[in-house]
Amino acid sequence: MNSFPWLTLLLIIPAAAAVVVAVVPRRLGTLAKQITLAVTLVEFVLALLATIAYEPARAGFQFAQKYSWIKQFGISYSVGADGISLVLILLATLLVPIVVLASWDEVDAASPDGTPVVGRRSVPAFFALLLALEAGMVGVFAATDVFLFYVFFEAMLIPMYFLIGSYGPVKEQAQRSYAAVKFLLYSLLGGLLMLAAVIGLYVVSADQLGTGTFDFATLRQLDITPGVQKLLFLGFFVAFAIKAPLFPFHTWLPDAGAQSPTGGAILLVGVLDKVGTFGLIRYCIPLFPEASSYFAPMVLALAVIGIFYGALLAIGQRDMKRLVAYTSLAHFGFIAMGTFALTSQAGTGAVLYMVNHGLSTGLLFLVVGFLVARRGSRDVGAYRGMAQVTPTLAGVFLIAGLSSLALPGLNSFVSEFLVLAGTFTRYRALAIVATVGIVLAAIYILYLYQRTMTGPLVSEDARGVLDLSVREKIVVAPVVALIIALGIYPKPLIDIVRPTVTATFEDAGHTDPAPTAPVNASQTGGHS
Amino acid sequence: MSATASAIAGPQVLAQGAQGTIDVPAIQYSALSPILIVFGVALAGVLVDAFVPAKARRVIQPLLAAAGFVAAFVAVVLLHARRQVLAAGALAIDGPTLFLEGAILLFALLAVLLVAERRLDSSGGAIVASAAITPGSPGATAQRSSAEVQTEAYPLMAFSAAGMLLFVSSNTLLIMFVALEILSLPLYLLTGLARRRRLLSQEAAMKYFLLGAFSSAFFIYGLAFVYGYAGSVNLGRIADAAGTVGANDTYLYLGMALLGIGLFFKIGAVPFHSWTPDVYQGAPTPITAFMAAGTKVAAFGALLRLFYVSFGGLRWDWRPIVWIIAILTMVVGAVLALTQRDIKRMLAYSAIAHAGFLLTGLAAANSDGLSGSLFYLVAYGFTTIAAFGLVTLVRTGDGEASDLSQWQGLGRRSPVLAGIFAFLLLALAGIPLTSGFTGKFAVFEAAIAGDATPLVVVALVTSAIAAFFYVRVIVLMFFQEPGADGPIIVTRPTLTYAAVGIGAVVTLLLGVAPQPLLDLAGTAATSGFVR
Amino acid sequence: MNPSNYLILAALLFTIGAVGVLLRRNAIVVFMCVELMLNAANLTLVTFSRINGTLDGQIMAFFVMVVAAAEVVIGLAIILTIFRTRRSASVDDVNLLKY
Amino acid sequence: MSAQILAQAAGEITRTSTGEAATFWVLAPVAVLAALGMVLARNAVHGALLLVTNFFCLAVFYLLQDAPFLGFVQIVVYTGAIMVLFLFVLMLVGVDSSDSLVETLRGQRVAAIVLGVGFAGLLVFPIGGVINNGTTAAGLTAANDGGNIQAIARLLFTDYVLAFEIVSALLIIAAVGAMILGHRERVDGKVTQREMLRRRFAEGGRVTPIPGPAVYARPEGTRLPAGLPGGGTDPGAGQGAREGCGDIEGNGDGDNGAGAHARGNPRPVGAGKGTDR
Repeated sequence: MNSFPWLTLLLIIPAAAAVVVAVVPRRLGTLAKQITLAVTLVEFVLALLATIAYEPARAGFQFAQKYSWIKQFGISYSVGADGISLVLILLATLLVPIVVLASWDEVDAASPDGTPVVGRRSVPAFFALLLALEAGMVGVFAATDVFLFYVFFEAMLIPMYFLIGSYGPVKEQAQRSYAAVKFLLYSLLGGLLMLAAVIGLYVVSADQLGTGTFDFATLRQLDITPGVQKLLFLGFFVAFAIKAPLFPFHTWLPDAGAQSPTGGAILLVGVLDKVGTFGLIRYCIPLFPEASSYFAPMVLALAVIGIFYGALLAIGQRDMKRLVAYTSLAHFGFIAMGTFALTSQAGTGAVLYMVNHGLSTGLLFLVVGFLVARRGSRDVGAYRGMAQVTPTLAGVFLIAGLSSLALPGLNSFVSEFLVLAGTFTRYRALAIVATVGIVLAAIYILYLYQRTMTGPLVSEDARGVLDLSVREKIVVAPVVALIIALGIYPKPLIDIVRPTVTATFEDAGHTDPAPTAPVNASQTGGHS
Repeated sequence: MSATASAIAGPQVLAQGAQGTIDVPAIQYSALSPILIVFGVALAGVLVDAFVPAKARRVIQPLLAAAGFVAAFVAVVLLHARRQVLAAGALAIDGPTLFLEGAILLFALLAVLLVAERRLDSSGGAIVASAAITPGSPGATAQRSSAEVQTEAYPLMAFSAAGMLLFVSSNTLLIMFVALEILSLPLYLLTGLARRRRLLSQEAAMKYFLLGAFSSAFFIYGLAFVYGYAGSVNLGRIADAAGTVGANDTYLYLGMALLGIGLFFKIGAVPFHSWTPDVYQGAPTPITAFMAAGTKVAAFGALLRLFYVSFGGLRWDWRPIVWIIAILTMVVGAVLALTQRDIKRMLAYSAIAHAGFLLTGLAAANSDGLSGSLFYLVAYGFTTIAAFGLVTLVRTGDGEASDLSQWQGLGRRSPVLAGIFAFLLLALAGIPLTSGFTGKFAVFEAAIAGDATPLVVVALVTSAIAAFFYVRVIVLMFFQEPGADGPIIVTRPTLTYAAVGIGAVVTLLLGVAPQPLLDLAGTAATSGFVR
Repeated sequence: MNPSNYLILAALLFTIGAVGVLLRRNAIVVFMCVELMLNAANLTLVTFSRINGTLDGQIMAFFVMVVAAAEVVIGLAIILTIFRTRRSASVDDVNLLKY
Repeated sequence: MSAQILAQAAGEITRTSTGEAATFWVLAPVAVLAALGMVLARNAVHGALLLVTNFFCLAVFYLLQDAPFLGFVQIVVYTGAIMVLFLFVLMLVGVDSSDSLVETLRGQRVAAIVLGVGFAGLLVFPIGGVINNGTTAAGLTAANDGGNIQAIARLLFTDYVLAFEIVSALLIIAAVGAMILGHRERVDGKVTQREMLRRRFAEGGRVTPIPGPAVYARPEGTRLPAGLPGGGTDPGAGQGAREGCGDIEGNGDGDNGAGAHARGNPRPVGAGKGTDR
């Protein structure tokens, strides 16, 4: 099965579908939706099949394909999957059909007061953008050529930019375009710094090998002097830190999160931002091992600051979408910490965290989106006591929240625990401090839940608010199921991720410190 | 022997002349064919203008010009393997020359399509009906909607294109100077031929002319010094002279600096850029497109040839200066573009910033830099022609909607057009999968390999700044409501659509599958300049 | 006297012309300043021709004159149109492009 | 100035000669002063004349430097043709188009002068340095052997033949350009005398000719409004005439021709300024 072009297929299908959907006439919006849903479901099944075909024990990239693209610069179209990228592709392909269903009525619906919900209502365009985004996401995870990665990295921005700018809340035109522009410029700036580093890497490879290359596997073998490593590392790191986002580079996220349509926000925070953390573990650490060790304390400091900063801001937030965006900032702190603790356990935890965060935050955004669609406001104050009228919604909200605060038994717990435990073996104090962040997470989540769902109903007209519709239930069901399932039995994921992470760190020369505390695998449900 | 003496000894001298016959050097006309064809078309155009009735002229002239450019392009293709110096060392036919000649001809062809467009509104084209009618006089309003067109524009374009072809293939500074004038003089005239906003157009022509003449004075003064230094203006011999030790370097450096000023003027590098926005704004937009693409290619071609061939041995002396100018150009272009409210001015400042990026390739001073610059020039040319072509399509009742506020909500009214423009802007900003990105990549890669990393970092930062104003236009078009008096888009301007479409498709192709052109530029660059 | 003195004279003339271009606002005067610059370049060429002992400099000076003649025709024609406009339309001080 | 004698003097010397030196030191200041005067002259015509002076000096220098052909071309083409063209345009534009010396950009003048001085220093000092190095001139005696014009011609038709050929393009461009900007194609055929008369009467403007110069035209027939058949006066008739007379009154200082001009030129002509037209 390994010669089957899984990844190329995964790439081409949404890209082609995007073109098809884009030319669907405006009045046939439903057709566009149906095509999109079908394609994304097929895509998910394909990704699932690919995961089954994947052999975790084998080292290196699987399903690899390589065709020369721009010979002049040694650029090739080369894709391949390892454990890390595979689970992220799976996450992306899972979330997209959910987003499609969740956005089913959002694009052409009207808000309670009769004004259209979104700025521009070309339904086919919206779904074409979603599909283009999916292609970009698959590409960015599947690329094994640094240049190709960069291309997808940048190309992904454009559909997201239009999703935010064109399909955000209609009444907030100024803020919407502000958010879109901010998002694009931040990302572009990061991307350009990365471009400088990418070109630098190419020049170094040309110096060492005679002909320059962008092939990831080849670049890994390079012996780069520490000084150059640091510069190149910073180029990549800043780009990823903006994307992830890590603490000082995060200011675009709340705006973008708040102004995106619900589906856009899920994909933005759930998958797109993972590109940043993915890049850290996939590119920064293997390519620049010495520089990563050198900068690890700095990154860890930023990560911890991010954990607290995000949590504190989330507590004080009244805008629900912004609130969820800030919680993500804290979560990304955990992921970065797990990555730069440079132990295989924390690394595995970080990768798992990416998936779990995608699920839990995705669900949070979904629920918030449902609420906003019902009441037309993102303000927390508009929702007191909603549990009385929308019990199912409240229940889902609770599950999402609990998953977000890493309640044992739910998915996030496993990853957060792995991250903390892995970090502990190397940086004890840090791990302990970070644990306090969990407490803060409990505060902002429960406080949010309390303010929106419990207590007396906010007003009488809220009594008419409907509970989740069948479509909405179908949307949330798989996510809820996965949140619970992965909390109880995370082994399949860990099995896929762990060997890759271990190999990554070992290749880069970061051996795990000798176990000083018995915090290894036993509590985590067991892994190989 | 003095003049008097020769006058006295007149018969004798004649006898001497008879005995020492002049050997006219062999001019390999076949190798000159692209240039000759374009000159021929220009002359034919002048004749057509003189003898053919006005109505037929309007059809014949564009056809003639287009056919000429196509024929010349075919000639370039047929010559592709030629590498020689001809006409007594006056011209060089080599890889970079042929590459740039091909590019210039294609741009000229696209520009002819834009100029020939007559369906834009009732006025029938961007070129004035009669340039001699004074704006504000009774005939001026009538000519706005007149079917007449100053068809001399086509032969002038052909002359200008011929000048560009000569410019990139000149192997002596003198030919370069003459070519500079041949390409410039028609452009000065063409700038003043806008159908609407005559006053603006005329002022732009005057400004362009005065500053152009000013800059060519610098060029010729620099030529004088280089001649004084090397005793010749042949590029190869200058290089030879520059290679010898102990020669009088002062003249060389003065000459190099002054020649540089002349050429930097033409490419619109800071601090010699001030004409660019005004001229781009005032000129008829199709001419602006021609100018933006063609002049840039030609001037850069000459600049590259001069600095690689003649001053190649002195690169350690000129590189710092080029660095400074490149940085200034990028920064000033990008920053001033932010403040523009007029779309053509904005594109003009963007052109300035792009000149800066191109200079990065020159600063690399290696073969990769050369091939990168060649590629970049082609990529930029197509994008910019398409962009200006698109600008002609967005109109109000009173000509082009040049003010940015009028572009508001364009994405709502005509999504395809706005989409293409957004794509072109993204290409100018250098987003991957567009030609702009590949071009920038090629140039920056060469620059880093050529130890110009700081320059590349500045270039990337300015790219980010520049991205801001491109994105701002996209925001205007897509994320804002159209104004009450929004622009009207013309329904079926076939020729403009063709030009814009070709430009956009090439922009995409060079972003997705740039390899063939990169190969072409690569072979052109590695075969190098002949002397 | 060293023939190179001509070069200094030419440099002075060139500079005067260049400063004139920057100083003056009357298009015709500006253009005359450009002509002065061209002539300074010509003087330099002729002098170098003598110093180098080759006639190429003179030839080039000749070409400069031819080119200048063509340039003058075009330039004065353009300038004339502007002046005509200003006269008849009385937009004397409208300087649309901020020369 | 006798160019021939100077040229003869030039022929006899190669590098240094008192004759040449004397001529140079006399004419170089003249050239510089003329150039400065051209830049500084308020009146463009004066500037043009000073430039002519400068070009004459240059022509002499060419003659001195073994370039008789160029020297004469300079006089014929530059001073003769080009500068006359300049003067022609100046006259066409109006001699009073003196520059306003008001700065539009503040500090621009100072900046330009500083820049100029700096630039001059940048040029002059290196060149001066080279002179002190003791450059020797090879001289053109050998090259001019057989006649300057003949030698130039030989070079022109061998090494520079391509430049010579393509320069013709410039001349065509110039001709075409001048024609575009100057020539207005007559769309509706030539207007005959009869039509012109018809039009004049149809427009109902002034029918009689404007009074010639030196005629004080106060009691002019058309100035008084015409009587209409039904009694009363025609308010439109004589309108233009009144305007014309108004100008004449304004220029009452003896410049009677201004009245005729003023019809074509709506700008009010101030009494002081009007005198020199």
